[in-house]
Amino acid sequence: MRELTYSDAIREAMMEEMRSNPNVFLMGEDVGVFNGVWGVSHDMLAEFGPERIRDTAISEMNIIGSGLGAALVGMRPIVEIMFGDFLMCAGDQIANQVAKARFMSGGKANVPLTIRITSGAPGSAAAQHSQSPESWFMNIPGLKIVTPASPADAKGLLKTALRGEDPVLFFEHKMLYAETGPVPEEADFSVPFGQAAVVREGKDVTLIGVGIMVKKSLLAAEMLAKQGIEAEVIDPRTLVPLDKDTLIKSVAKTGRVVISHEAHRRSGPGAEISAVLAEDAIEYLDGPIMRVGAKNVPLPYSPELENHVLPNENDVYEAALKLCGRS
Amino acid sequence: MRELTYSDAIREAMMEEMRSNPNVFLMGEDVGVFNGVWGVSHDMLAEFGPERIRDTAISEMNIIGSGLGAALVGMRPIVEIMFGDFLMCAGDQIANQVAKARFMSGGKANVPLTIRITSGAPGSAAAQHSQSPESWFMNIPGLKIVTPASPADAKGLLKTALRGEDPVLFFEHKMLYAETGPVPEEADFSVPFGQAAVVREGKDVTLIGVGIMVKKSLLAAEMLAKQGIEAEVIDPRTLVPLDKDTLIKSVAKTGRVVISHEAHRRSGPGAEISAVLAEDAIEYLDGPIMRVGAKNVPLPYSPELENHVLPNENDVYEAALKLCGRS
Amino acid sequence: MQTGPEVSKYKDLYARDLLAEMFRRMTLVREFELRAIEERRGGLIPGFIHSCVGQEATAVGASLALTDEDVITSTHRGHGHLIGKGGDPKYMMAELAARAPGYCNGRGGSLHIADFSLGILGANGIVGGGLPMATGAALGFKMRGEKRVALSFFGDGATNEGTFHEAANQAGVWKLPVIFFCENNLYGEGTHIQRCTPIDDLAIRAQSYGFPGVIVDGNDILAVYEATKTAVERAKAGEGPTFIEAKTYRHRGHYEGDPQLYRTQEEIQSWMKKDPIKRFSKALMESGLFDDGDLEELQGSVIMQLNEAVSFAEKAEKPAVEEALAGVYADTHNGLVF
Amino acid sequence: MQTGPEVSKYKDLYARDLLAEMFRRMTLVREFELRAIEERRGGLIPGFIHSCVGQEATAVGASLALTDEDVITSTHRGHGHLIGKGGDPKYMMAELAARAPGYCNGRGGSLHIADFSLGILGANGIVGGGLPMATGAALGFKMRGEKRVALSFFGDGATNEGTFHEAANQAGVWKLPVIFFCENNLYGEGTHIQRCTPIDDLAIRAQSYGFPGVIVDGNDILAVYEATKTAVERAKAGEGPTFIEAKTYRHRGHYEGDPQLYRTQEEIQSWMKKDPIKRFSKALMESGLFDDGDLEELQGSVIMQLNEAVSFAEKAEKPAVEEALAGVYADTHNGLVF
Ligand SMILES: Cc1ncc(C[n+]2csc(CCOP(=O)(O)OP(=O)(O)O)c2C)c(N)n1
Ligand SMILES: Cc1ncc(C[n+]2csc(CCOP(=O)(O)OP(=O)(O)O)c2C)c(N)n1
Ligand SMILES: [Mg+2]
Ligand SMILES: [Mg+2]
Repeated sequence: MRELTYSDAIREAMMEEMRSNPNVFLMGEDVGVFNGVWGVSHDMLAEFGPERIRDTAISEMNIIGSGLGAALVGMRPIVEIMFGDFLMCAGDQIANQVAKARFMSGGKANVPLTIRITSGAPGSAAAQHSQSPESWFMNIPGLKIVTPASPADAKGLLKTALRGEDPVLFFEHKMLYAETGPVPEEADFSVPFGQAAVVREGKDVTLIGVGIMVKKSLLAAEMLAKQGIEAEVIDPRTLVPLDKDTLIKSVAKTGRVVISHEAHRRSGPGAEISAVLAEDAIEYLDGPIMRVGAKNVPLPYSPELENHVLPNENDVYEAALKLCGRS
Repeated sequence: MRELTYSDAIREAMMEEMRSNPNVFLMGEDVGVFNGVWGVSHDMLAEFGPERIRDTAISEMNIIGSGLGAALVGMRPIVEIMFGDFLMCAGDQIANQVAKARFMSGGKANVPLTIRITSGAPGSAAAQHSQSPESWFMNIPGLKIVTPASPADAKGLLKTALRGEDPVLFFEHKMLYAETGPVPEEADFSVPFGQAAVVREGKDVTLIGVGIMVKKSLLAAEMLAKQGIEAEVIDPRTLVPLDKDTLIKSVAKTGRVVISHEAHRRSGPGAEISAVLAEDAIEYLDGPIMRVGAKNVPLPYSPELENHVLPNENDVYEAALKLCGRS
Repeated sequence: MQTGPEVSKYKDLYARDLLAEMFRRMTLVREFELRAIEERRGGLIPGFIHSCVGQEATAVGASLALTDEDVITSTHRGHGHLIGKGGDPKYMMAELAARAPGYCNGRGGSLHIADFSLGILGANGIVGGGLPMATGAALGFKMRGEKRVALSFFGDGATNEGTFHEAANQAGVWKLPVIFFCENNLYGEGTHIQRCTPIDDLAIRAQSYGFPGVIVDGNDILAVYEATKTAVERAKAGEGPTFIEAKTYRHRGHYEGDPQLYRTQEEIQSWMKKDPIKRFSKALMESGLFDDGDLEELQGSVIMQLNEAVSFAEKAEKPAVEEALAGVYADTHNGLVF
Repeated sequence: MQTGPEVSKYKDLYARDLLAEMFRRMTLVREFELRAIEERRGGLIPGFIHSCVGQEATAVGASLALTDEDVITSTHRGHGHLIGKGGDPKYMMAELAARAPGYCNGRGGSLHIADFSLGILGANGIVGGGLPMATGAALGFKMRGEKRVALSFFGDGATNEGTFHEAANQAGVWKLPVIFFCENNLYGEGTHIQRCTPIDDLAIRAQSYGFPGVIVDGNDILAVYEATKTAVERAKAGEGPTFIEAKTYRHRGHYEGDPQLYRTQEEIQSWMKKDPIKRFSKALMESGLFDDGDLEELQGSVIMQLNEAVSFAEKAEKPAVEEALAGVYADTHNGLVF
């Protein structure tokens, strides 16, 4: 299969949908002339023109809110929030307008709005440009929350988002943009929401990773393998909807689980996943449900401090080792 | 001991601090002439005048952000967000400015800012006036999050907030305002952060309630008592900091736990509490960690639908009964 | 401040039907509010009511200048806008009564009524919340080359929200077919405009966004209608947004039950004298186009319509409890999102 | 557009020391930026740099019009503001190098430098994020009856954020001693002001908030200084805020590494000719108050200071890893908040 970067996989999904549906368009800060600050939408302006690749003012509330308005009259907007850290600049539009429009109207509002958001620490970008906001809106019913971890999933999940009728928060990890991987070429390729991927099979411990921590969980699994521990690595892919069954099935098999994400530990996505397992899978567990995440400290600028605060494969490895009674 | 309403207990804490410290002041939408939409600040304008009881424009970002600015130059502002639902109108100011000011400045910024927020469903107020946003900012390091459940705690915790040097999100449940209870009269009465209250002792099951669910957990405990089940009811009182020890100690004794809050179940405060217990107390557990919360649906207007979505004492009772193998 | 045409010009300028419809809708709004308040006291309606009594000319005048293809976003004080835009009092009353056939199946209530088939994108519980939505709808129309406009209603208080600023700016840049219609009723809840806004005329705010701001007498339905018509034409000609500030007043409290400590009886009384419906009926009669009997007949038809609306609401079924979970998503992925 | 006084008037209007300090600080800002960029390439500095090369006159001119008691809020492009307000390049460089003695102990970096002892409430990574903060500081001063002002720096792009609108409105209502200082450098990242703002002069936005808006040539340090002085006096006299729009330009990319696809070399070159430092030195020499040698000496002292700053940063210790957890709260309740 041909290989694409995560970034180009996202771009390809957008371009395909824009080619096939005139109502799809992209709007955000510097997505056009600047090619997007992360380069994801490079040269899309040349193909689609400024009507469909819209550079906006620096006005996050209006970006999100007018995405909603356009969706309500039949468009299918993709809007970009340059850094996930700025998501709360538009917090109310997301929580009170976008998420609730359908329900409040008695199910009549259609909200095919995809909000693309970068997340994660790109290195020494400090506290306001490094956050992983995946869980900030998980308490708000009405949104779907997607965290692709590979180029194929990035494309496939984005296709599902763009073809659906509900608002989606689509989190792209900055440090995954340059990762390459095979991406199916079929025009109808998509990845459904609510289906976790078992990215490595194992029987001794389940490593559930969110976003970039899938990659790090795989690294941890290799390290564990050297210790004779077979880790199963699972990527939920979508946090809402959450594929509980796949998670529970794995835990039922291994009896041990380490959940990891780059978001802060407290009330990160892992809190919900852990709570789901503690509710529905506790009988299978041979030990505590371990969470690995950034320490509960704003992201520091200093590389050393930042490294100390961010979670990595070692943290997953050690948590798993401990769970398996080996540390 | 004299009795006060929850509302008047909050008012008394504000008035005492304003009398003793000229830098304390109150600012928000309609807190003055209107007496506060919930009446909490009634007649405070008469005593303190419009300089210290400040009616603002309808501008939540500026309310929070200028609270921060005033705090940075030595004031001790109390700012009010009329409905917790509007919190995300100022989301970025809370998450990126208020919470991080101290850390980003190398620990130098002092942020004695108390943000008073109403929470909860007052009945048929629908999806944008009924939410319980306690967990929305739990993932953001730098904030303290307080959920008083009784008049005494409302006063005592607010005093701690107003005398501290850190930003506090202080959640007042609308349906508790009229509740009365004994409140100590001593001027120096306060309730420390990070100390859960065991509001009822029991040995069979632990009911952890947040905010108004403390009251409902107590009702559930009475119902359980009739079935011969002795429930211990615990109020964490502050979600950040969280008094893990008291929670774990109780669970170690009872082996069973039901966590409840009015916030939606998914990623509500209970997710974090459950995850903490699943990490640190799983060995004591004789069954799943149960969560009771609002269903994952925006709050409906219809009283019948709303009742169906909101959690109540029966939900707690039934979860506990099930845990105890009695249903 | 723009005012409407002289009475004597009515004949030449307007079709009699249009004038009748203006009167009928304003009366329908007024009577709807009064009836809803009554039914709330009687227990039929469980939630808050923010009535727009006194502001009928803005709601109806602006809405009647739109076509069915145009859309509006509304506010917490939205009943007038909805009726103005053609909303059916029957489904509105049923919604207020939290019944299944209500506009939102009882899920939304007064603050969230929407009817996409009529171009009503929704009332809103968030002050200033609907402004970006209107801008976005206008963007959609413009991109598809449709000759449609979006009109956003909001209050004086809402002009201090950041959403107003961001929406107006972007609309100005893209010359979107959107009308920012501000009902300046002097108060945001209990706060007089002079205590929260440092200028006398909100219309000057339009200068910041490169489009015209006009001031109209909001109790003069023809002035409102004319100003909105002009704005609609401008928008449809691709010339971009217009800000309309309509000066008006709400006769009743911010919500029912408001003790109104923040204003005097004199002030209220002085505005009661400028009642937009009384004023319009007087003018209609002076024009010779309508007599007492004509107006009474229209009024009577309104009352009948409301009687029917109330009895429809009373008889309507309550939503089934299992339905509470429906309608959050189009696609629940086999229930996994709950 | 306001410009500074004629060269011939320098003698009468300004103390020589002040003029020298203006030149020295502008040069310090310029050289700081160039040196930081070099040290970033060399690996000493790990994070982003948004340089303000070309905008020295706004940063220094505005800051020198303030006293030590006054405060500023700054932006992502903040080095000039910080140096203007008296920030020490040593601790700034150490912060950029992520070292323990840096202004924020290496926790904040370029985007978050603050020094409360100098009235620097902080750079900011959020566009428009510091505006409400400045309004709040000014509120504190006013409530305590202190004769101090808060000045908020922000860019043209930031004027489209809701925070700008909300802060300006409330400051106007309360007549707060705050100065809204907009550095209009024509671009917000890659977006030219004409593509995101539908007006030519941002200063007219002040009309929406009931206070004056003035336009100054932002490459003319005396014009900037004068306009700010006037605003400070107004503020301290209790007359409320002023909006100052200073028209200027950044010579380099939005951040280091920006390919600048959005503008032409011609445009850049035309602005290079208006370099605020060259312009000021020419004027200083023409005034007869300074000669080549004087300016070279000042320049030399700046280079020395920066050499020291860099070697200070190089030698400074890195923050201890355990410290990462410190400084989040004043009171950690025995570590329970972590
Ligand atoms: C974001 C937000 N802040 C505050 C409120 C509470 N609130 C509801 S209506 C209102 C006053 C609005 O004033 P205005 O915009 O003038 O409209 P009016 O009520 O006069 O029609 C306020 C403050 C809200 N609903 N949403
Ligand atoms: C809320 C927010 N949105 C977007 C950004 C990304 N961003 C950083 S600087 C910038 C441009 C700011 O333009 P302007 O205010 O004119 O300042 P300048 O860079 O020209 O000094 C943008 C969009 C941000 N940091 N914060
Ligand atoms: Mg009003
Ligand atoms: Mg700029």
